[in-house]
Amino acid sequence: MNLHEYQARALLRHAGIPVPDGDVADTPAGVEAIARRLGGGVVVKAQVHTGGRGKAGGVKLAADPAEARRVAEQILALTIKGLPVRKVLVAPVAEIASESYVGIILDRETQRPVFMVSAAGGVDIEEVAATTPEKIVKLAVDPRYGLLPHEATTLGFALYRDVKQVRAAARIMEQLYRAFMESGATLAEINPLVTTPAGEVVALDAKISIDDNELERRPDLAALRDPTAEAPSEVQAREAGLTFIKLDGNVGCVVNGAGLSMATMDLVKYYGGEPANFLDIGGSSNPEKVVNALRIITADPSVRAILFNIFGGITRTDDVANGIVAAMQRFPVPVPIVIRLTGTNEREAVRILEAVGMTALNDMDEAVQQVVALAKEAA
Amino acid sequence: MNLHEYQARALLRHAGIPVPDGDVADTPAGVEAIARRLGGGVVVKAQVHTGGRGKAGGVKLAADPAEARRVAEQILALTIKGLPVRKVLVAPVAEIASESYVGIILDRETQRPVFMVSAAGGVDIEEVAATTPEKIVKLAVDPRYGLLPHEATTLGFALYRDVKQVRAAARIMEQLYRAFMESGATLAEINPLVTTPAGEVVALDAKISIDDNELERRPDLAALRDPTAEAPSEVQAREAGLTFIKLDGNVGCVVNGAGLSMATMDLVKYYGGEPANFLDIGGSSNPEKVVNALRIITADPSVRAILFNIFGGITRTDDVANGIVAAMQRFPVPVPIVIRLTGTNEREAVRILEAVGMTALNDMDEAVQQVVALAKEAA
Amino acid sequence: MSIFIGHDTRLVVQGITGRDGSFHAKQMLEYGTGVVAGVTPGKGGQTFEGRVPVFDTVAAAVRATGANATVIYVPPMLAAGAIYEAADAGIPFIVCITEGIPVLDMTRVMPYLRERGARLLGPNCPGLISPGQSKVGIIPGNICAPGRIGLVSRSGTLTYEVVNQLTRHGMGQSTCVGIGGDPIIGTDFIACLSAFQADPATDAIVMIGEIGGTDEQKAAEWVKAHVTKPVVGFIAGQTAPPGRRMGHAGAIISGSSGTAAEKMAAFEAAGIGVMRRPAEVVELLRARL
Amino acid sequence: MSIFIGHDTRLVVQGITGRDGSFHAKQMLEYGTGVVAGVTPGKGGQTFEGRVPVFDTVAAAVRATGANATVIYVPPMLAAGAIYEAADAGIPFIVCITEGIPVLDMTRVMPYLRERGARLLGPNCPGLISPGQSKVGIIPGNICAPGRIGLVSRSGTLTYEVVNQLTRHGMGQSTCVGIGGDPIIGTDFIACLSAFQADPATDAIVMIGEIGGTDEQKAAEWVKAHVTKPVVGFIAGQTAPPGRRMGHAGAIISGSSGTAAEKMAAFEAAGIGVMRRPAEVVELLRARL
Repeated sequence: MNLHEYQARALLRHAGIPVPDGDVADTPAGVEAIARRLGGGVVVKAQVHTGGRGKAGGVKLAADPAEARRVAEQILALTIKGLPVRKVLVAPVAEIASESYVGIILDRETQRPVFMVSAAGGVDIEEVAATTPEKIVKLAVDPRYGLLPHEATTLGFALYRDVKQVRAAARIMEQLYRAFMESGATLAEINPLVTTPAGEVVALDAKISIDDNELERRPDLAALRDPTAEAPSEVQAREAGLTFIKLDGNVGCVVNGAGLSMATMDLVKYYGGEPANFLDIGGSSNPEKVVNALRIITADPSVRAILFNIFGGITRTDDVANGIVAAMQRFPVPVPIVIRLTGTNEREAVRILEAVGMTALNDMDEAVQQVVALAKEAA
Repeated sequence: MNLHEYQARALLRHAGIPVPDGDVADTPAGVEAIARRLGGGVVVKAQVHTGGRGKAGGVKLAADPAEARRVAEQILALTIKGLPVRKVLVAPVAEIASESYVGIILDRETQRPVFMVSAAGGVDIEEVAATTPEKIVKLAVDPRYGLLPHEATTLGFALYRDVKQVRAAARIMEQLYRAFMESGATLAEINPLVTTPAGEVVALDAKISIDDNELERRPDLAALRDPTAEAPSEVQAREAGLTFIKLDGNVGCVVNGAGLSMATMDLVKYYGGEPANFLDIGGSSNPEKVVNALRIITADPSVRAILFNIFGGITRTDDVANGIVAAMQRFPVPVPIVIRLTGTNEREAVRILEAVGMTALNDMDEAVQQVVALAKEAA
Repeated sequence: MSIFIGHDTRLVVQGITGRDGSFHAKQMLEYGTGVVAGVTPGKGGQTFEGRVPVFDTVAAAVRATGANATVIYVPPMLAAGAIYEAADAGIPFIVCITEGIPVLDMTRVMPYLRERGARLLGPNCPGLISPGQSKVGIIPGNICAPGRIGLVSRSGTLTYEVVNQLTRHGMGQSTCVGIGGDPIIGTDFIACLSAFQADPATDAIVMIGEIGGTDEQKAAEWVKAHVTKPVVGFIAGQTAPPGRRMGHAGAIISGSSGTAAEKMAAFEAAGIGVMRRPAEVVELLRARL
Repeated sequence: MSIFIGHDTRLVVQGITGRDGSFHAKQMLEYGTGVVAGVTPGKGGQTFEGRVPVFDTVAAAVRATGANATVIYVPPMLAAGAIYEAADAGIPFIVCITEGIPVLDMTRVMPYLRERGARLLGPNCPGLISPGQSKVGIIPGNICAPGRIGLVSRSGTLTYEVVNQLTRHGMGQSTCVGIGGDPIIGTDFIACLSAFQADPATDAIVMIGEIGGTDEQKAAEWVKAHVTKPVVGFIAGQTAPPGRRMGHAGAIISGSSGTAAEKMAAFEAAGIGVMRRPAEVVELLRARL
């Protein structure tokens, strides 16, 4: 789960990291009020979960409250990469002497949180990593000991020469590490970490991603989720316990398991079709999940045919069959359905489907070829 | 630093451990008010840093607020093992179904915090340890991982059979461990941990000792120190950076280093004297420390002679000599002083002393024999 | 023979009285797995299915039964604790089926396991099966057959799909291992490839990977350097859009690395036969055996 | 020869620009110790006493000078961090003089050191000296003389007292080690006894203990089992009242164990010559050599 910049700033500030003043608003009037309180020039930044906000016109400077209101009107009317801007962050324009990058990512290889810091900050860090990797200092933290004082100091020396700034940066590293661990993050970035002309070290922009698996035990973090920032169908799917991602094709897919779901999409493509979605009903299925899955997919007007690809293991194929039958009784399914199922309780499943005049295939390639053909006919 | 029972209870409660209601008071009227608020029978307990409060009359039951006031009057008039009772804890009389012992000590051998739990609680745990050690379950916690869930559960099973009580106890173990670590403790005990007739698991009495070395970075803990609960001379010594313990003899001792201090006391005894105190001026001496040391020792009317035994390493013996001279100029020292010093700046020290007509010895045995003889003469 | 498990596996089931645990414990018993004990705190003293003793703690189970492996079916917030408990009880092989364990929990679990020399398979994995010998986890036994193909996969149901193809076409398996799709896992491709390479009962290896991370690329390099047996591989997620999470926490394409194309190229470069679709596994293997 | 340090010791001084650090660094230089580097964050690039380069980090000091030992003089709240830093930089022998380190800090430091195979002497110790070769810490060099007696002690100034007796009576020392009086220390009596037993330059051993804990009793057992050289010992605190803290955090008599009488009895039982007073060391040693 990605946090908005304003939420990430609040977490950092709570951890003790110096973050400039600023606040979030969802109306131009609100923006004007914040700008007036801050005084001087401000920056107004769209709060959407996507990169490239600046290029899309989602980040604008304003010299006074009236201008802040005007740019807020423009930004709040934007839709950036499909995401409508509903909130903006208003912060004072910072005076900057130097810009650095500080990030912690959860690294698969070392199996540890890894610091990445670079004195070449403020720009695209992936760019730095790709072209001048020697400018990035990495440090894997042993979570049994936490970030040790000398490690924080070493990271500070990677950014600054002045020992006061080194100490300030080391402190920020320790606070960022604590914020990362306490918020169950998989990513926590300060970009840029700046020095002001007065020599202060300040976090200008922040990005934090929370591990979705943390949310069950952390209602405080779960409450940070902003459902207005996501596609409604994905919100609906998550609430139904499904993993759903909308794609551009016309073949709706309902599959159990992430790997098989991806392989099914790949096979749709292989046989000349285009998947309309990724939809994983997960391990332990129940008929209601299948009903919800069909409801979400049939709501997509571009879907021309639907494929079920179920390999019964924990998932009982009869549960899935029952779900399909129940769905068709509750709401119209205006497109053809191809069902492939095999594995646990396969015979019961076939009987359930045949009782309502439906059939099931046993072979994945055959089913995919059939659904692709049906989608093409209907298109 | 030992906490009072009421302070330890507050720490446990802050950690989430179920602790019965109750409050502390320093007047009989205050006790009566608390007893009235609690309703029913109460127990009034002297808050002094010593064991055996019960035998000394420092713990009494009272059936109603009026009786609570009466027993509080008696207890607040007590002096237990030299410590005047200035505060009492008032708590409801608990109904008890079973009593257990739960403690964490910092163990020198495993170099870890070690849990000790026993279903044979409520009594003297040293007694249990000595006579039926098999009734104590020990578990060393790896501080890199903290108390792991299965370890807490195992400790819970050591106390109870009912799985709800096991879980409640496991939770208390986790909370106690956290309280132990967060308060920089060297000892944290719940004795007894009781079950009520309703099956609840509750901490009835608590004891926590804080590592003195934590206090520098933990002003919140340092503020828990109760100077009224200690001998004034020891408070004065601590504030002067000295380690001082009052003993029963008549030979005052001023030594640098804990080991040499103890060895000096031993030698006083060896030559037939009785040390009046342990006093370690520590490593880096300065003349002011020596002045304070002499002030504290001369305030003890039983002291008949004073021995300085200084082996100069970091301690500069000329600093010590200067301190002695300064002290004798500022206040009367009514007993003879024997000075043994050797090591760093020994010659300067001797010159300083000789300038005011004093002498110094070089040999420890000789100095001790001399001071013991002087003390006997004066006694 | 087989890798990691076999006839001598003496298995504990942690969470044996739970919904998933009891269902799969039955399946494993039916398959013939040596399930010697179950663990559910507070249910110690009970008997599961009339023949498996249940204990309050893993330590008690190990003391009483000499168990040498465990499989974990407990809720995600308790699963890391269950792994610690198993390792602390001295169990050398731990299979964790549970999905949804916070990844920061795993950063602390891994060094604990290393300090004790225990191997973890998973978490968020289907377990493993040595057909005809032992099944630990949730892979359906009926789709497998004894044989000489070793299979290792980051996926669950996709594995079944491939195993099913193999079995249908008479290619039995020595062991099928699902390593799980989480960002931090106990046993990676290389550990399994190494075990299959050393296993005299395995003639060829099937690897099933996914987009995200660089495990498959590293495994491919390892194959090139150390594996003499034929290897064929598949990568799921060729059509997945970059940067979107596809169910498995691990299946995220971050930056320029981790795409299916990149991984398939790494396979090619290592001489691994690349399957374009799951059903191709049979013909690719036949061509190499 | 000597134990732990010698002519080839290349020493870092952590906290070299501090009050204690600079004072003792000078003393060590004067004694002839191979002080190759100092460390104070922010003072990297400076030179101490015109000849010792100062670095910002221990890692930089080790890279530049090939240091193989370090001595720590930093304030107590920073001392654990300094130990971590030294171990992380690969220094195998770390002496921590600092007094007042919270003991919970040490519970985490110790496993870190073990994982890296580093030896810690202290904390809250006077360090050690191999007379005529190297001095690391604060033991005054002028009271020592080269010779063949090994001395190990939990105390500081009491050690000087005993060393002084030895030197005055012509009994030089191979190495004098102060292990420190804190509850958790890196190097215990047994480690030193073992090193002295193995050191061909040591003929006899003096042990100086204190009340509190059971280290001396365990050391006595170890002496009985493994030490063939003569050993004499002293216990400070015969007149200390039970349960009171005597300056050293370690010197607490808890329960029935840890009294001077008990420790002296353990010495007797192990054939260790028991000194009734410090000055007896000479005659007891003479009787055994």
